[in-house]
Amino acid sequence: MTGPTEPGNTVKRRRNPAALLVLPGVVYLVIAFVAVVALLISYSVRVERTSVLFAPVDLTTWSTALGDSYLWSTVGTTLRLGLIVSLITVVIAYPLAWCVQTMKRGWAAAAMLFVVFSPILVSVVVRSYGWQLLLRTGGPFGDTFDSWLYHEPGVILALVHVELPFAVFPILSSIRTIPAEYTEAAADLGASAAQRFRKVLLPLTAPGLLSALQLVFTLTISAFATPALLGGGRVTVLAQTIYQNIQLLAWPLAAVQAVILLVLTLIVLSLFAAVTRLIGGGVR
Amino acid sequence: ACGSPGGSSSGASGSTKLTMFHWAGAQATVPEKVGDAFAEANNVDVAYIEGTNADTFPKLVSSVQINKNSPLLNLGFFNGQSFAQGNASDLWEPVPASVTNIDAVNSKYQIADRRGAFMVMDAMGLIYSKKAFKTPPTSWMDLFDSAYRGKVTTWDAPAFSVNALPVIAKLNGGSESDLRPGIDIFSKAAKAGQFHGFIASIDALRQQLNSGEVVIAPGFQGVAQPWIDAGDDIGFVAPKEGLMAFPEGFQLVAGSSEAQLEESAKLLNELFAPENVAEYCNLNGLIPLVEGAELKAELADKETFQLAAVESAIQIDWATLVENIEDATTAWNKDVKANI
Amino acid sequence: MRRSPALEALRFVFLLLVTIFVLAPLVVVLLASITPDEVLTSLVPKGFTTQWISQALDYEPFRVGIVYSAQVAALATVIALLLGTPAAYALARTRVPGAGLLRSVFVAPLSLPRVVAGFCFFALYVSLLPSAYGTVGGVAFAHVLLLLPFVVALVGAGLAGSDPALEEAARDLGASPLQAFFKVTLPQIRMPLLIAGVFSFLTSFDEVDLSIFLMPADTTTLPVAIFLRLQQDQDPTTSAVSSLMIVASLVIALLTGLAVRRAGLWRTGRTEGTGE
Amino acid sequence: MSDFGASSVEISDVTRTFGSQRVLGSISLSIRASSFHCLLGPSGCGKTTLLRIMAGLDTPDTGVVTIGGTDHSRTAAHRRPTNLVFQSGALFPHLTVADNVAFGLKTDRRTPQGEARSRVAEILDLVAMGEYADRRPATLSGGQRQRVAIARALVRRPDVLLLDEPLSALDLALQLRMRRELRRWQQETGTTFVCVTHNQSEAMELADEIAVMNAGVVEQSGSARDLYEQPASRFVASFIGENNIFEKLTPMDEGHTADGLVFPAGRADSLAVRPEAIRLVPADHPASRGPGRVLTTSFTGKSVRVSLRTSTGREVLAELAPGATTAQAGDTVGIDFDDAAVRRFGAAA
Amino acid sequence: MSDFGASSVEISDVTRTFGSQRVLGSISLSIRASSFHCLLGPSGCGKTTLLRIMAGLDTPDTGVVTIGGTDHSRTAAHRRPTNLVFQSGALFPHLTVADNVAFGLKTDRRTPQGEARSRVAEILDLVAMGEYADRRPATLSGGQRQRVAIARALVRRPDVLLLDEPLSALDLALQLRMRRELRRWQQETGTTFVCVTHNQSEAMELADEIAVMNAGVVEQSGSARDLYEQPASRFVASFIGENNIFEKLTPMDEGHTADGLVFPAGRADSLAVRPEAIRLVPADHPASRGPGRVLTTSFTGKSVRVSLRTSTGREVLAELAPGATTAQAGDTVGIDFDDAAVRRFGAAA
Ligand SMILES: Nc1ncnc2c1ncn2[C@@H]1O[C@H](COP(=O)(O)OP(=O)(O)OP(=O)(O)O)[C@@H](O)[C@H]1O
Ligand SMILES: Nc1ncnc2c1ncn2[C@@H]1O[C@H](COP(=O)(O)OP(=O)(O)OP(=O)(O)O)[C@@H](O)[C@H]1O
Ligand SMILES: [Mg+2]
Ligand SMILES: [Mg+2]
Repeated sequence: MTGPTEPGNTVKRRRNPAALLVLPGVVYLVIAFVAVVALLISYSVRVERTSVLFAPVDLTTWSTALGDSYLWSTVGTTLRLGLIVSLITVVIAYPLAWCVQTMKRGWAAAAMLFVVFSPILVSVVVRSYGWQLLLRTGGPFGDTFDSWLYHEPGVILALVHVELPFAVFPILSSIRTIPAEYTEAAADLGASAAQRFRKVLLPLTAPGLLSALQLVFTLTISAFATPALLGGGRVTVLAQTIYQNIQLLAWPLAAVQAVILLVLTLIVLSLFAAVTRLIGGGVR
Repeated sequence: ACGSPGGSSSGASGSTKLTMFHWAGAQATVPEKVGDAFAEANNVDVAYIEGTNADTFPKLVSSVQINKNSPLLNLGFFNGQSFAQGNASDLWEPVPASVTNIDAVNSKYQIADRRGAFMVMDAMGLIYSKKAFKTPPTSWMDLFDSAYRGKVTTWDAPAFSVNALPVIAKLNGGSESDLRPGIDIFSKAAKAGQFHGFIASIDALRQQLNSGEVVIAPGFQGVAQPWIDAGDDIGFVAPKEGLMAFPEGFQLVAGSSEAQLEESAKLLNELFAPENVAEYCNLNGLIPLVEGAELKAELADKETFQLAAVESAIQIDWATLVENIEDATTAWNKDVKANI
Repeated sequence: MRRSPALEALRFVFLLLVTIFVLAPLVVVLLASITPDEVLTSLVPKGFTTQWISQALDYEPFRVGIVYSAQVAALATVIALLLGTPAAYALARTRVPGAGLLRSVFVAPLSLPRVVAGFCFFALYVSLLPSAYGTVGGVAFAHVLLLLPFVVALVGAGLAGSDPALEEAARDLGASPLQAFFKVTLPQIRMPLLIAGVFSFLTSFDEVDLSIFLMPADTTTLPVAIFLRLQQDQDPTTSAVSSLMIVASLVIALLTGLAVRRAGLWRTGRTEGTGE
Repeated sequence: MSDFGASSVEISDVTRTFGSQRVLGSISLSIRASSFHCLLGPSGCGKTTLLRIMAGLDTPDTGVVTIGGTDHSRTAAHRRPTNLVFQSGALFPHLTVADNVAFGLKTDRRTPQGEARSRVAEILDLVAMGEYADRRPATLSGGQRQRVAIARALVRRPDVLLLDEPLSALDLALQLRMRRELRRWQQETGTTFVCVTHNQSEAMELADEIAVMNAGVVEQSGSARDLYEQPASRFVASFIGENNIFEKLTPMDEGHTADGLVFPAGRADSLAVRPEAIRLVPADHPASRGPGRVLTTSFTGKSVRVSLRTSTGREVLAELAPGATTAQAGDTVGIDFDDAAVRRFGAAA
Repeated sequence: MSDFGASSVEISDVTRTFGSQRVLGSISLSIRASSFHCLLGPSGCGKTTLLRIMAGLDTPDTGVVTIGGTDHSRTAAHRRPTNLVFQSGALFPHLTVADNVAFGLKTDRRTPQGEARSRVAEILDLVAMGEYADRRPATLSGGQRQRVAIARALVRRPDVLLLDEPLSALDLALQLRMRRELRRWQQETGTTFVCVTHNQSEAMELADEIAVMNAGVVEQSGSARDLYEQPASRFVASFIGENNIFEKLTPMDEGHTADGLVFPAGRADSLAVRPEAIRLVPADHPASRGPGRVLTTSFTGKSVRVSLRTSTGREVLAELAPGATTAQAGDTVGIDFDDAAVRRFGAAA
């Protein structure tokens, strides 16, 4: 007699065939991503550097890797870099998206968007080259930003630079869907600009913010070239060690590290989602 | 426009397909030229993989491990380190006697079991900024001279073939199997702030030398020569302890079909023709290891391009180094890198 | 609502700083590509030359690479949009079991270092599907793993704010779910879709680490060609290619801008004096 | 006009629960083909939910929806011969007014373009929005939006037109005009109209039949007059028109005083007397059923509304013809009504 | 209650243009402190725009807005002593009902938390939404949303409360109750209320003064009775209450027949007769001013509405007491009204 009785909008109820639309993407993920991860896991539990699909299970790589303090310090650097860069990027991107959205002249907004976009038009090697020229001792900013280059701040700067568009655009997409009347209502109820932001805009743009954080974080912790070129060997992230190990043909170790990176990422992504849900008061 | 990885099933349908790997940029010119001519003359399909040693070697290894009989490439240009690594995993096919041109290779660089053949040699010495050095540095140990604190750089692990660790270890009582003395010296220097940083690209080295951020680094003659030619205030010097020899050459890859091996061997012979070797060296600032290959005048005059320099060079036992490279990387990371 | 002059000034300064920050390293690259010096030692150009640009245009691997890259990028973008848009829609509008996890899983592939992904795809192709190795399709298929996150994230963010009641209205007016999507939902997420498309295209076009494992013999994508060239030759030709790309993008952006303007994409559907 | 259809609608045992809240509790309702049926009920009683179920936009937990004799319970919204005017309008923000209205004509390609254009123009004139054809919804006033929403559904000529408070944002003059138009349209085309409204005069003027809903059930269904004159329950009595309700009376065997007023004999749990049935007489008049103190008086054009308080503190509303009283706030008067004006309800009602 | 304020509002020469459309054409309006002022006007005449200007959400092109004697023309919305109940509700989708209502109390930190909580609870009970406190707006019905919107503005206790059609989505019973509550609240607190409504009975019941707007100007401002009994223009006559308007009459020196009816002498461009002033008499009755054919009759509870057509085809509406006529559709009757019931307007009006 009684059907399922979840609350929520009707469109979201019961065997909605539109839910199947997620399938093609999932099928792709299964074929591509799951295969890749399965391969990684299979590599991580062998000692032989062979790439046959099946090999006897051996957990020694795991146990040595997990006990390696250097690996963990690299993991620490990776996560720290990921968090710092995502936070800085989002902190710049958020007001930037608002400025663009509220620009009165369409062409000015378009020009600003192009500016924001431009870093990803330039290959990472060339971009890093640009930063080297700017930040090196004797360069135009070399004195102001003394010793940023080949140290963590330089890497962070260059990463923020290229991740900026990945943060601005999701935020912008979500800003554009907020009707003006919500901010108006808030202003009418006595909310100052800051309060309107904190209590209405921020929660309503939480989905975009979450996307921005997730994109930037994942891109940052897997970034390899920028830390390698601008870190001067001082900034070692997991992606670099993995690359090293691939070159050394130490595939099981590389696989172990990749799996660790992946697991950490999934954990941080869900943390982000949880935090954003707090900000957004669970919108949608 | 895209081939499949070098197949083993040749002969069945028409002409043989073979895949040759060579390095990129100016290093690509001669192999492709010779390869094209060879293909034309012998009705063979030659495809090229252009890439770096560091990226292509692992690809090759994994392709063979997936299918022993379907290597990614049949004929490839590798450095000494890869020669040794490949030997360790039976990657190479002996060069048949029919490849007569390799008999002209300098005897010191002849390979006993004919698994591959060295063709040219790059020489590692010291690259320095002429602005900072009135007289060129003289010793490998100048890298650790406190006068240049904060203005020295080298390559990061695992590029031990180029970052001077084996050389420093050997000069200080260590060996390829015991790099500890070298690690200790690097570690001490790192703690003292000797290094400006480690480099990850040749380009960064040039930038830093030109801007004065770095005044001295270990480096290849073949790398420095084009910069010097372009007028940079940069010098290359052979330290008094000797250059480090860095031979490069070709390998035939095991698992290739009979026909492919046969054709590859013929092509290999062409590549080792003295005029081709000479052209290769002239274009890239390398020392020919093949007798009869004459360098162009500008290079032939230079002291560091003399065969004598080669003969007195510090020789690295690549096989031993390769065995230790993983442990060395761990030690390097912990003791050197973590302290810079 | 009126904006205070102080706020306006603050806004201007902020935009200016961001612009400088974003453009500075790119301007240096532009400079490098038109200065005769092989190594840029000062930011005041010592002259002007088109030498590097013409060298870049002449360099065969760049020419081949551009075409190959464009093919790969176009195909990968189309696949990513076709897979990602419906997925984002389903995640935003229906109760997909495990939606939270799925959302993270769609983004997660980005965190796989690309060399790892490249190496794994290489192993997969060579062992399971040799015919895919090195083809436009094979490379594009692998790239989709990196592009899908952009599409799902951007389109998802756009959909989150649009009103589901509008689709109901469309269906009530006789539009099939597909028609409702194309005539009502899609126009509201044009902007995120466009951005996702451009992001995907550029990301794929610029991809090195993954592609390098999937590139076979005689062809490479442009970024791989740049990368390889940088390993050997260190002249500003590579900067020149980047400069050409910036200029080409500017032209394309201008053209799309004009098209977009005519299509009314900038109209937000909000009353004037929007937001803050 | 051959392309107008009309279908009966049959709702049987429909229930709908949101979370733990039973929003519709077993609704059964017959709507005759070509009739104008109004749904009337307090805010939140489930009217919108019921309309959405008829339109196929919501799925009932149980029950059957039959339209024109066919069981449409499982038919998708876009395949049902119904159209809904949304309470919120739900206009497409990216389309102009004209394109919004034309939307439903383009989804099936049965309507030739030229005809579609002229039908859109005609219907926009009908709702007095002709000159706004090229505007976007964001630039319209509340009432203008509502009119476009009506036009968008009307133009489709469905068999069953569902309207959710279609006139609530319109001024009276326009409301009256639109009522006339809706009624005329309904009669000319014979389309079945199901209209949610909270405006009783609207329901009474428009509807052939009115269903009064309360808390998810239909309490009574009938003509306006039936509901007004013979309310079946206390709820209907209080909801249709104004009523003074006197509750929790003890069984009365003879003339009984409740709330300070004398009522005729008879059993009941509650009694109702319409405000317009109440007369004010001098406090000492023999017909007076009890005294009342005037709290407020207000003039509403056609009548004077007087709010009184009885000796027990109960409030009583009287609606008198203008000039029928000179009572001022503070005066004490006598309250009078005919015995026949009293309606009684049992405990169950 | 010390924290309730009241301010007068003075609008002088306010104009507002959207694109090329003049939406407000020089509006001047005085609203007394502590009064209940209604804005009445047809859909699209600029009521919402005017309220938004008072609230500071829209900026007039010219003109001054003075609130409580202070020129607030340039004050930002959140610093004005006003609060607006939005026509669309504009509830924050991410907040619960209680948090929506509490929003305005948290913006200034003057209200202690405990007090805020109790005030929110109290006001939610007032609008009968207490049990929905933890719901999100998306799960509310139309009327429930509107009630939350009212509560959200009321709880702030502004000096001037602006309401944009606050009761339009409520059923009559609730509407009447809310009217009473609004009125009581207004009188107890002395707050100035400015209320847009299209419901005349609402305006008449609530307002101390009503401003009738048309096409961006205020046509007349005064008490309900003034507007009903002495409309200053043809527009006001037709807009406030229903009216039968007879237009384009030639100057009349003596008893004149227009549209088939005989009118008393006097100059005018148009004449108005209220439907309730019309009596139906037998067609041959001497008092008859002319014959009318009955088109429809409908029962609205308190009255019977009869629509008639005169001999010249003009439609005339009569509203009669129930039982005052037995006329059926198709009958021909005589139309009668008192001379005094006729209002005249000049060309200018
Ligand atoms: N943002 C805007 N851009 C252009 N025109 C607008 C805009 N807002 C309102 N208008 C127009 O201004 C006029 C007045 O609008 P307003 O919303 O003030 O009307 P209203 O009196 O509140 O009507 P209603 O009773 O229907 O809500 C309308 O004709 C409307 O189309
Ligand atoms: N999506 C939903 N989730 C949870 N509860 C809902 C949802 N939609 C409606 N409700 C609840 O169902 C009840 C009926 O809602 P419905 O919209 O049908 O009322 P209504 O009769 O149309 O009222 P109104 O006249 O105020 O529009 C309300 O109490 C409402 O809060
Ligand atoms: Mg409703
Ligand atoms: Mg309005």
